[in-house]
Amino acid sequence: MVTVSVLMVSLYVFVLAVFVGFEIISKVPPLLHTPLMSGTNAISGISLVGAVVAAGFSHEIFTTVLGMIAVVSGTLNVVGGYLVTDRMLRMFKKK
Amino acid sequence: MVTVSVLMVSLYVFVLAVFVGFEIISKVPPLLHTPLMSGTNAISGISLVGAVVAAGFSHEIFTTVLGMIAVVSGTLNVVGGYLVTDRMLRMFKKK
Amino acid sequence: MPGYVVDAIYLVTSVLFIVGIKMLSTPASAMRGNFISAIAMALAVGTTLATGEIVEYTSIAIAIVIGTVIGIVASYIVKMTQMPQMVAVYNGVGGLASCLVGVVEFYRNYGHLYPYLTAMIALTVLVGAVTFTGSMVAFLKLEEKLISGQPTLFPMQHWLNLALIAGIAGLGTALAVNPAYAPMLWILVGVSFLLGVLVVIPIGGADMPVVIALLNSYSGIAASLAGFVLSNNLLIITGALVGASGIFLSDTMCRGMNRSIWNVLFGGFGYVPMAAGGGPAAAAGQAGAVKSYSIEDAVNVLSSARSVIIVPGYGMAAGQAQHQVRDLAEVLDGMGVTVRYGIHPVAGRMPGHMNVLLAEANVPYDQLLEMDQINDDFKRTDVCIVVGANDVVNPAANTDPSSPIYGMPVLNAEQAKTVMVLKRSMNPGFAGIENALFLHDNTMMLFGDARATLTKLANALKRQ
Amino acid sequence: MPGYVVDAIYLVTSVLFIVGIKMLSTPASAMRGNFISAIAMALAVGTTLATGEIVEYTSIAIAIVIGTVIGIVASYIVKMTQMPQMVAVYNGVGGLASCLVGVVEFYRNYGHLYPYLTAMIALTVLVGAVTFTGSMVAFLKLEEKLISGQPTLFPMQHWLNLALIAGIAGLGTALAVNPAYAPMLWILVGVSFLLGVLVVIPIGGADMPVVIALLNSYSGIAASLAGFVLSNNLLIITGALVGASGIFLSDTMCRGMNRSIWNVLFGGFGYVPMAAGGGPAAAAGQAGAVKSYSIEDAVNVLSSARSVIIVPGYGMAAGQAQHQVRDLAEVLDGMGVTVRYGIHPVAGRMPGHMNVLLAEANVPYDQLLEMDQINDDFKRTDVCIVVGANDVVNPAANTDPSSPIYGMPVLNAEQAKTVMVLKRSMNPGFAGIENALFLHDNTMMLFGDARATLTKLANALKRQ
Ligand SMILES: NC(=O)c1ccc[n+]([C@@H]2O[C@H](COP(=O)([O-])OP(=O)(O)OC[C@H]3O[C@@H](n4cnc5c(N)ncnc54)[C@H](OP(=O)(O)O)[C@@H]3O)[C@@H](O)[C@H]2O)c1
Ligand SMILES: NC(=O)c1ccc[n+]([C@@H]2O[C@H](COP(=O)([O-])OP(=O)(O)OC[C@H]3O[C@@H](n4cnc5c(N)ncnc54)[C@H](OP(=O)(O)O)[C@@H]3O)[C@@H](O)[C@H]2O)c1
Repeated sequence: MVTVSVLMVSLYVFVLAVFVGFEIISKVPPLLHTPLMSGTNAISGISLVGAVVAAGFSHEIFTTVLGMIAVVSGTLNVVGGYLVTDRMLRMFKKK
Repeated sequence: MVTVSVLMVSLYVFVLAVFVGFEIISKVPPLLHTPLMSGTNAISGISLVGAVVAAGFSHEIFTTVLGMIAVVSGTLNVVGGYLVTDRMLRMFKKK
Repeated sequence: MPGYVVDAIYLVTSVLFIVGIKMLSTPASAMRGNFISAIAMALAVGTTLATGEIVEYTSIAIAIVIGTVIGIVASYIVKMTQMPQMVAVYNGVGGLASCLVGVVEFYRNYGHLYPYLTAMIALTVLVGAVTFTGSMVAFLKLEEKLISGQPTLFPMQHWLNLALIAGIAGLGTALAVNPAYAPMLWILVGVSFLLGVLVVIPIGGADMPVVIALLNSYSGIAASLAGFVLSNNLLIITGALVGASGIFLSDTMCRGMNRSIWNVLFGGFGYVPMAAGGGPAAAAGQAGAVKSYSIEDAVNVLSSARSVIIVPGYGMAAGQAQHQVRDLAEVLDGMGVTVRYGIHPVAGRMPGHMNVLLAEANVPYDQLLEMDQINDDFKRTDVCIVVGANDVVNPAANTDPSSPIYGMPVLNAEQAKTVMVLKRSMNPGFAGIENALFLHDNTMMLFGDARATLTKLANALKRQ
Repeated sequence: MPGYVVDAIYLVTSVLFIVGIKMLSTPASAMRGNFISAIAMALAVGTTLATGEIVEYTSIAIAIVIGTVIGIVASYIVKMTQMPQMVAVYNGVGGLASCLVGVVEFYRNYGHLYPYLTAMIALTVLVGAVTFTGSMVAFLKLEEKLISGQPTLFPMQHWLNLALIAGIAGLGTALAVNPAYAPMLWILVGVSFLLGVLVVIPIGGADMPVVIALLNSYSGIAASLAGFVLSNNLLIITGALVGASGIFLSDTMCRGMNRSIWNVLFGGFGYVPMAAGGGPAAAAGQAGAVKSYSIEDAVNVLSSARSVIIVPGYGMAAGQAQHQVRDLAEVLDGMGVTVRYGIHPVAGRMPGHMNVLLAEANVPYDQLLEMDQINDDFKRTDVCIVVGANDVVNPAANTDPSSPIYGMPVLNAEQAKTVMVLKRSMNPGFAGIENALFLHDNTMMLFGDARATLTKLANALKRQ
């Protein structure tokens, strides 16, 4: 039953993170909802971490290509997401 | 290094729980700070869970006595804490 | 690098992501928050590259360079009005990445797959694939390219979707029990792609922002599931944060529209055809009781005003009129008029839409007031200038229980001494309903494209 | 019960605790929240009893019965004014439980202790033991039994504490390296007990509420550490929640007092000797410029008032005058006067002190307004009745940069048309400083025990 206990640990982490997520995100004011959307969108590119492992674990051409597509996609999500959010946030100025 | 990885899992859970704790507790209004104090005080009696294991794992008299003291203490904390909080909260009425 | 060091760095990274998002809650700290989050991402990827699990760096380097170049270029050419589309595309590729991570993990563990792992892989592939194709359809619907914005409805649609879901569940179970047969995984991928398309096409283009927020949430959940596959807490935590954010934002939009998420997803609504021709005069004529005013009339009223509230709406975005709004506000300010903005939470087509556009036009954000902050002030205000807003100032939401938007909180524009409405015709807005505000005695309709009308107003005021 | 089922139930339990605490954030849901949290506790203990690790149930049953009986009796005889003491005692026993769990785990794993486990056990024992004796000292200081409330200071005190901490660190390390020698653990327990006493005795009785909140936090951390020892996520999560709560509350108090936590812990301050004798007249005489008024004067002013704000303070708690406050408010209400309460966040001696006492006296909580809600209304108010409050209405906090409380947010009582101050003498409050409010022209001092004065006021008004 080692796999079930792995699942349980992951579940604890997941459930707590969901609580943290809802609490911190519900504090973001409507003023910043668009940057919030694009900022968290950039963060969802975290699967890049998995993609890097996928692309780099072997010399087998098939999985390497799949991995590379994953890395390109993930990088695009991350780089584009952060830059666009930054561009947007730069525009918010106080008088 | 199995022990270090156990520590790491515990640390993840701890850190996330601390975030959850601060976020939810900072939303409690001053009106309810005393019940918050006594309510979380009751919850800190959760070590009763550990105490029960301590008191019940063997027939050895020495550890059983120590465990029993722990169970009495933990139970007192839990039962007293919840009852006093409940008594306090019952007093809060709307017009 | 030993595993526990990687775990420790990942923990720090998770905390940095949390702190980064927390800092998005004030405009003063938001830019630093986004930066911290980007640092966390770099740290996460860098650490992963250094774990020692990786034997092949060239392909990774090439892929990262390609992704980075496209990302940089895209982020600088996109217009602020295209944000929803942009987010849709990024969501989609993020989902694709998670989906492929699932597929590769299947091959990587081939031979020693156990049911839990295979089940998690199947889930990752499913959610990632649906996110990918769903987001692409949403993108095309918003651009009105290839796919029309109109809801594409056909008979037995929901039954077909149900059948696909049942098929996916069957495939997943079969794989979990006997993971030897790899083509089954590819069938799963294909069916999931199809499902992503089918769940989004029946939804109207106007409802896409809600769908995009929801797909944002899915892309987070896909990342989280990839974390379950890899037993990687960083992915689990970060994915969960994104998942919570997407759900929060789609919920905010649904509340603002006074509809349930189920109505958005399965209602087949949400397409408002664009006002095709007709022209202001004609449209105004049709409406009968409506009084159309000239720029001079408006200038006369504004010259004696002491306080003005500007209420922008989707029309400001559609007409790209944010800079002209700012110009008019500055002219008024120069005349000693107090100018503030009243921003409805769902004005425009995505959460915070108006704020971003006005920020782009250099309007200081402390002049942008939320509904709750400003709603009591309309009655003490001389002129409310409604720039391309419609539903968010519809008094029926407060007064007419038979209206579909009854109960939705709206801005009390009608309480101002004079209300000026800048729009092109009497056409309805997103909700497709009449707005009695336009017929009120204290309302002056200024028909025409918002940008043109605003420019004329500002020039006329300057000439005085 | 298989381990994963236990884990799953513990996860549900953790979520219930979180939900329970979240529900403490509105008075309408707080009682249910506390109930859910209690259910979670019962579920946690019940599940643990059913895990199969336990061979000896009789002793557990006896212990639970004893603890329950004491808990029930104690919770019904305690007075609301004794809450800080009560919380101190419960904290203490909670810490003792964690400490003993650590000790027993040492014996249970004796023979296969490894450094990580032993180190965690040592930490649990340390924090649990400090919580226990620290809380007991705090309790005795508050009751002024055995130990005086005065800070007990002696030379080299901080050095002694540092030496003890170094000793504990040494013992812990030695144990972790070579856990064979059990008496070392007992030395650790003893030294930790001593440390708990020594860190609390130099702190004045009046600062005890801060110390108690901090010890509440420690008791949570001790439970969390016990969770590290037992690899029990439920203990880790729940302990962390309590830890966060205690730190939040002590921080709230420190901010309210305009002091840092370091100043509280190491400053050796915080003892204000009780006003011993003297009597109102004498005290009033000493002060010279102070004008003492009669009940009749006060009744005259109140008869023509339209709006009243009551500001309670520690004196209301000390004089047990909450019921008389309510009586007076009802008489005024019967006369058509609008009565509200202005509650300062650190009025009294613990967070939320005034709210609990007034709730006990059946004052509806919607009349209890927070400082931010009511501070702008004082200037539109006819009479402000200050019942045993002092520091929280001291205008020096706003005006006098040399005052130790300068910068602390206070209630603007002095802005009311007339301020009535009910206290026994000109003695200072907690902060030990003068209050210029008492000398203002619009201030009427009504000397005497708050309870007596309030009763007289209510009776005189009723007679009219
Ligand atoms: N913000 C979100 O997150 C979100 C997401 C999904 C849905 N929604 C929905 O979108 C709606 C937003 O309300 P809203 O008041 O901002 O917009 P609206 O009700 O959709 O009305 C926009 C108005 O702008 C006018 N307009 C369009 N182009 C124009 C131009 N170039 N110049 C001048 N006027 C122009 C249109 O009238 P003419 O054609 O006569 O010019 C139209 O009546 C709400 O119903 C909301 O529920 C919002
Ligand atoms: N709430 C918390 O969490 C907390 C925690 C720690 C410290 N503190 C500190 O405690 C203080 C609270 O301020 P506060 O204004 O509530 O109280 P205070 O400043 O301590 O003043 C209380 C006043 O009540 C009077 N009093 C005592 N017994 C009385 C009786 N029987 N009848 C009438 N009056 C009586 C005293 O004057 P006489 O002796 O002349 O009657 C005294 O001046 C602040 O300095 C705060 O920083 C608060």
